[in-house]
Amino acid sequence: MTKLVEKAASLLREGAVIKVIGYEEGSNKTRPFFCEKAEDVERLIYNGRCTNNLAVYLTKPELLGSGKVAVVATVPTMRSIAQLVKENQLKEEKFLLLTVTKEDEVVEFSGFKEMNDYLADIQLVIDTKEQELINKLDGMNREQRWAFWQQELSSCFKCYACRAACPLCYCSRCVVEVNAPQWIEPWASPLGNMEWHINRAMHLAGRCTGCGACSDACPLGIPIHLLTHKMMEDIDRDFGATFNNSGNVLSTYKVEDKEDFIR
Amino acid sequence: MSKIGVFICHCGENISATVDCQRVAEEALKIEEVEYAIDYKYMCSDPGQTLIKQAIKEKGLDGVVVAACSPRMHEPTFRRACSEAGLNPYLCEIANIREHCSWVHEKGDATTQKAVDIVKSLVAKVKYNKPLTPIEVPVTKKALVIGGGIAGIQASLDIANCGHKVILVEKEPSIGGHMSQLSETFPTLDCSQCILTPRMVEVAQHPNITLYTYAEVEHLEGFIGNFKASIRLKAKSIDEKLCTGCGLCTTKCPNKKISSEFNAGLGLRTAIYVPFPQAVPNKPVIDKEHCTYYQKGKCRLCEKTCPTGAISFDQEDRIITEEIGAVVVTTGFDVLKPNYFPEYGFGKYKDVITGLQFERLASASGPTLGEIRRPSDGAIPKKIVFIACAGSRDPAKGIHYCSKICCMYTAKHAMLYQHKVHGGESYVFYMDIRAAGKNYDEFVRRAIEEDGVNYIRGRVARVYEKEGKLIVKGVDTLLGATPVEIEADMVVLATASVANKGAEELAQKLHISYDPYKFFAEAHPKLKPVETNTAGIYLAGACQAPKDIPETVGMASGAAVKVAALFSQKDLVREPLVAVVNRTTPPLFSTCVGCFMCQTACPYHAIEAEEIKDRNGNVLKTVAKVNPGLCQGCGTCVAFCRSKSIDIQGYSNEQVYAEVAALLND
Amino acid sequence: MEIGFYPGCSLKGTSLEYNESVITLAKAFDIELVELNDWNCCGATAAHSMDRELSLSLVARILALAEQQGFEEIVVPCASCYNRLSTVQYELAQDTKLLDKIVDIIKMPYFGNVKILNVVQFIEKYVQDNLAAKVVHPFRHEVACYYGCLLVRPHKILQFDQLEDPQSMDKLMTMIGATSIDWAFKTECCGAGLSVSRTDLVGRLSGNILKDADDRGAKALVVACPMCHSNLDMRRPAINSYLNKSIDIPILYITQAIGLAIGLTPKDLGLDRHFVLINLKD
Amino acid sequence: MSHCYQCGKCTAGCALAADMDYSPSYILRLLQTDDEKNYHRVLSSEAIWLCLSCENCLARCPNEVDIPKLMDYLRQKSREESCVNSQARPVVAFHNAFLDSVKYTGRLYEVGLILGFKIRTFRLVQDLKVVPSMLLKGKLNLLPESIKSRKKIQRIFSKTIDNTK
Amino acid sequence: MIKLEVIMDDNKIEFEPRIVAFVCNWCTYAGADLTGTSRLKYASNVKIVRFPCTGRIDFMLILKAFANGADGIIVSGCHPNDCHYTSGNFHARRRWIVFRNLLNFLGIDIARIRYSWVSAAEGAKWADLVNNTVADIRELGPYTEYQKVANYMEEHHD
Repeated sequence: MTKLVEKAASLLREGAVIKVIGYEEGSNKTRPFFCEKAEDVERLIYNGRCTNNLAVYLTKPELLGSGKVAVVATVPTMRSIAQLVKENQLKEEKFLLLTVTKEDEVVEFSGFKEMNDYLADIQLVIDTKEQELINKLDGMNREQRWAFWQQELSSCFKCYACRAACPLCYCSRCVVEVNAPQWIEPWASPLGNMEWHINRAMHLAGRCTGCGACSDACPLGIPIHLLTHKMMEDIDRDFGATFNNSGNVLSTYKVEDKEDFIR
Repeated sequence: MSKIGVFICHCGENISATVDCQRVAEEALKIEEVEYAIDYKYMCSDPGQTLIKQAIKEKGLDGVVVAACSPRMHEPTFRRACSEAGLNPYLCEIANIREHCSWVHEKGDATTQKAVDIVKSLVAKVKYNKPLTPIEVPVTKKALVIGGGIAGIQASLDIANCGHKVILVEKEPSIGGHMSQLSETFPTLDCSQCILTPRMVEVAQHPNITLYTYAEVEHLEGFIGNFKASIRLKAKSIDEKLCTGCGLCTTKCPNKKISSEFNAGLGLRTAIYVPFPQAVPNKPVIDKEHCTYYQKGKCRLCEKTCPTGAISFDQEDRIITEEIGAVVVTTGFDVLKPNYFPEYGFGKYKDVITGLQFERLASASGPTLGEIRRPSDGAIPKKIVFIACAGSRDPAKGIHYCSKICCMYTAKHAMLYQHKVHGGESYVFYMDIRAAGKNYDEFVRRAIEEDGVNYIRGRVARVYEKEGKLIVKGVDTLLGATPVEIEADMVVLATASVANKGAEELAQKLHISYDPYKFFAEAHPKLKPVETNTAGIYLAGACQAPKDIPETVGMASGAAVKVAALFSQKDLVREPLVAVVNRTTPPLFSTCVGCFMCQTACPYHAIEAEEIKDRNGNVLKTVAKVNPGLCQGCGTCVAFCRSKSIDIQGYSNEQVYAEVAALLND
Repeated sequence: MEIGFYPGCSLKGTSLEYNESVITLAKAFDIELVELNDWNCCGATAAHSMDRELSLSLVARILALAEQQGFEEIVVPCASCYNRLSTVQYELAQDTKLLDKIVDIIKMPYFGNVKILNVVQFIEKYVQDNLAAKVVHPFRHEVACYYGCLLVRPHKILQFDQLEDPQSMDKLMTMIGATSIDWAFKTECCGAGLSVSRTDLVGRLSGNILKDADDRGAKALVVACPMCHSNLDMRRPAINSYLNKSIDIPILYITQAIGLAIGLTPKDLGLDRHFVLINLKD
Repeated sequence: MSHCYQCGKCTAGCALAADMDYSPSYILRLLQTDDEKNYHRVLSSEAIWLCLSCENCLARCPNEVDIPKLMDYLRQKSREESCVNSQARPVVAFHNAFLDSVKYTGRLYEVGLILGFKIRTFRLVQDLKVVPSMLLKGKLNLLPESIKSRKKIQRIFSKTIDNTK
Repeated sequence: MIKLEVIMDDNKIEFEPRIVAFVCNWCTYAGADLTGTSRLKYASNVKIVRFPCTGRIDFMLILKAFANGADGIIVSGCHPNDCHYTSGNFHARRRWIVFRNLLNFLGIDIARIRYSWVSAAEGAKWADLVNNTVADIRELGPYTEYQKVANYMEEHHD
């Protein structure tokens, strides 16, 4: 009986929360688990294989129900939560945030502030494989990059799994659903696909926390997360906006922002 | 299905010389939904306008495109014409085929084709234009003026004389500001107080002006025409109704060794005090920091001596709130503080003083009754050195700007010194003499030519004291930069004018912007010098940048007129070209998800949070809402909105989208 | 305890007594000043007047040595050396290209993390606290503290005391019972750089300094720089001939003044090596 | 350099301005003209060699113009273009003597310095008075004290100043 | 697709690029007006769309311009600190920095988007800006690459 299970059990028994959102063992991979009954707590697990970003559920009232909800948050999940908080999407009193340390100790946060402090000392690392791919693309000339992305995006059929998986795509009406004017043609087509993914990236500029949920969700394995990750690097370089102080890069500015390209 | 009319103007020859206007009309007629198209010699002329009006009436047009000169020229004209014909003026667009076409290209098909394309694009746009009605904002016709210096006094009087109520707030016990501290004023050398005090009294007696001294603005909310200000009235510990201003209390106060702010630290005052004889109101206040009773709990001498029993120690700060329609900020400036000049021994040597202190020495109401005497030993300085640009134009000390008034008051000081100390020697170290102004340069020349002031071009490196003399190590850059050493009795630093201590804090309270030096920022450096970026808040005087008296007074009257103009109409009418956050049916209410990223983008703080509640008042959703009173219509927020929930009237997404598409598709 | 020590050339020659007094004073407070092994001249003031990279390299080598020999701090009594070392450390920190170039010249690893202490900083950090207790013969004299140029300038880099009218030495002097007078030439230049080549000028520059101190009734001048010392002490004839009066104010190193106060012998402090004799009557 | 607006504060505070043929601010002005002739005038001036790098100018300059560093640069250029002012020869001689000593011993060997200097300037008598007393006071060691890794030091020289000479 | 044919017949006719300019009302639009009032001549390939402020310019409009067959785009507004709305151009600038990086990473030809600041007083600068841009785009040739993608549907229908 892990500390996490104990914790969840007591929380549910005492009625401190109405449900605990965590992970359970699925067929060959872990999957999100909404634990509502004390007798189910045994199913709760937490390990390196728990990769889903649970933050995506926190902006969906219909899933949460009325009452306090405990969330077993991984680091990426916490990052997303932090960003959602910056964007006024989460109510403090609604959530009880938990995480589990390497030593399987359960950490309970008194609130978002405490979680942010906890995050502050954790470095955001873009994994090497990604980095290599990004460098490879940077190495190419423009035409090659164009070819690469046309090739990759041509297979996209606009299932919007990337959108569904992204905790920060919580708009009640996505730009692709706007039809006056019809910014992006809704059907799958080279132009529409590209425009959609450019929009996705631009809308995540300075907000993306690099959890990679989008590409994990993509049924065709298109490396779309590269767009936002590359953007994170650029933003970091151009505006010195690291994860902790960014979050609102596009609607702020510095007078000294570089403008070498403006003549 | 709309009916659009297109009217192509020849502008005499100006357009028709290079553009085939008739063909443009023919092409226009081919465009879908264009009901009527015609070209005419002068569309802006009466017959031209009549042409448009008739077409609107006869063809029942619901959109008009006038292809003519720049909209910056005649858009108002043609929109008026439309509304006279009963068409909403905002359903009229201008295709600029003169400045952007006929005047800049050679005669030929390409040019005509471009004209056609431009017309097409605006036709496409106008299809999506919506009838708009100007925004009307009610206006509370009462002004708040913050700061009772000459700027605030002038602004208050001007507004009050237009018949509007004014609340003047001053943080010191008396109005008058720096001007009341000055001795004579350049370039006429007339006595500062003599010209100021009548105005001060006028303020006190004006039926339209409510004066709050010893008071500060705590908080300001709302928007143009509809502000609400809360003002802290600091406890004066005096019942002003009872106090007759006899001044007995001040003579009895045992605490006499407090350095007097009014005398810039050169004189002393008591704990219960009137800053200066001509103060308005001429009633004392008790300075709690220094009052023996407030500090030690004993004394109350003033209370015993007061014949009318006006002393009330138990008075407490009061906060009042006022509804106002406009604000004029006139908080003035401050002079640079001592620690800035270690190389000049400021603060170390008593006889190294600031220009403001010299004003007090030269002033008849000052500590020396107008005689120039050294603070150290009261001796009359035989040799005096004035150092210009003390702190100004000194990036190393963090001040890049020129304080503007120093050249003039330094010349004045030197002149006054020469007049008061016969046979005295005065030197002025300067970098440039900036005396641009009516009779200003003549004034400086007079100091040099008639009063024999020695002007030396060069900066002073160091001042040190030796055997009762101040050794001034300077340079004469006009003599091939040779060092100069002067043994002076007194040194006067023309210290830089800087923003007031509280400036930054106040700016944040009022939501107005300020520059790196904490001077308040005007809305436009040339064309909106007295406006701020927050509609309804205006600036006057040295709180915006260093200024002399005439300039300050001029600016104050300017700001007053802006306020009077605002108060002159019943309602404030504004162009409806503002941003709007959409509203939809429940349960969505609006597609806005309330991320409020638009808020940081808005330079005007025009975006507010609106809570959508159900009948029982439970908050269902918090969404953005644009305050049309504050929005200036830049549309920056629109480009940010991910869900396209915020749009701007007159340049809506649909309008520009259509315009761009039409411009390119042929 | 042990601290790194970079004496510099003058302390090995013309300013032997400074060297002695620093070391003995340190000893008196149980501090072992360990001389940097195989150190070289910092090149002041000739090197930077003649060739930038030379001046950078010479100093870089010294700092590299210190790092190599595992010192976190080094005491540099000579104001001139202190100034050069600090300045170079700063300049190399600013410009990585330059750094690479210099490293390539000296062929030694360089990190630029050694803390450089001038003698006053050293005293403030390691001596001050226990000083008052140790004072046996309060140094009851009017002294003028002379800082010279190199101790306080450039402030941006050295960050020591304040530019105009510094106080740190004066504070120490009052601690040992002296009255430090307020005077005008605390940070004026004595002309050290031209001591040998243009003795005429030195006479004037040092002369003015000494005169002001004298006029204001100083009984002794306290310095923390061998250059200043030899100028004001060894060059006294030139000075007196310029002032055409003879001023016999002795010049003491701050370490010597403090040393005397805590009862070290004039011999230990090398007072006998001065040109201007020291006969301060209590 | 364009930052200088000729306020002259540097000159006013300069201990040696009075002895200079061109005062600091004047030198800056000459350089500002960006005129070949004036540039040469500066390089061949005595002033640049009189500057003691006491940094009073920099400390007080309202525009933080680093005159001391500029002077260093000018001295180096003046040497490279061999237009050192005749008045200033002794100064240069002294510097050379100084550096030689450092070059060959790794440290400053003062006797060597003085001798070298005298040979270069034929000022055989100067300072003779002080020498005996210096010896007496043990302030001059007759034998040079030198460091182990002289090679390294000489390498530094050959890499820097010697290939600019 | 007219333009494409133009190229087809071994460029006897010089390729005339289609360029749209997104400008702000207060500086660049007025600047272009001044070009007119001072009768300076420039290439007629550029057509202007007027916005209240550069801050208003949605990045999608740039993509849409390309999709609708633009070979080049000019984006211009008030110089820094001159913005009629004080900070619209600063926000726009930051948006363009991010946007350019992204487009470049996707292999879109950012050399075809020309950013500039043209004040209401810089009539001459506007004329030069237009002429230079036209020349540059002429060098680059028509943006067929993008238009192929844009017209994918049509091409696959006929």
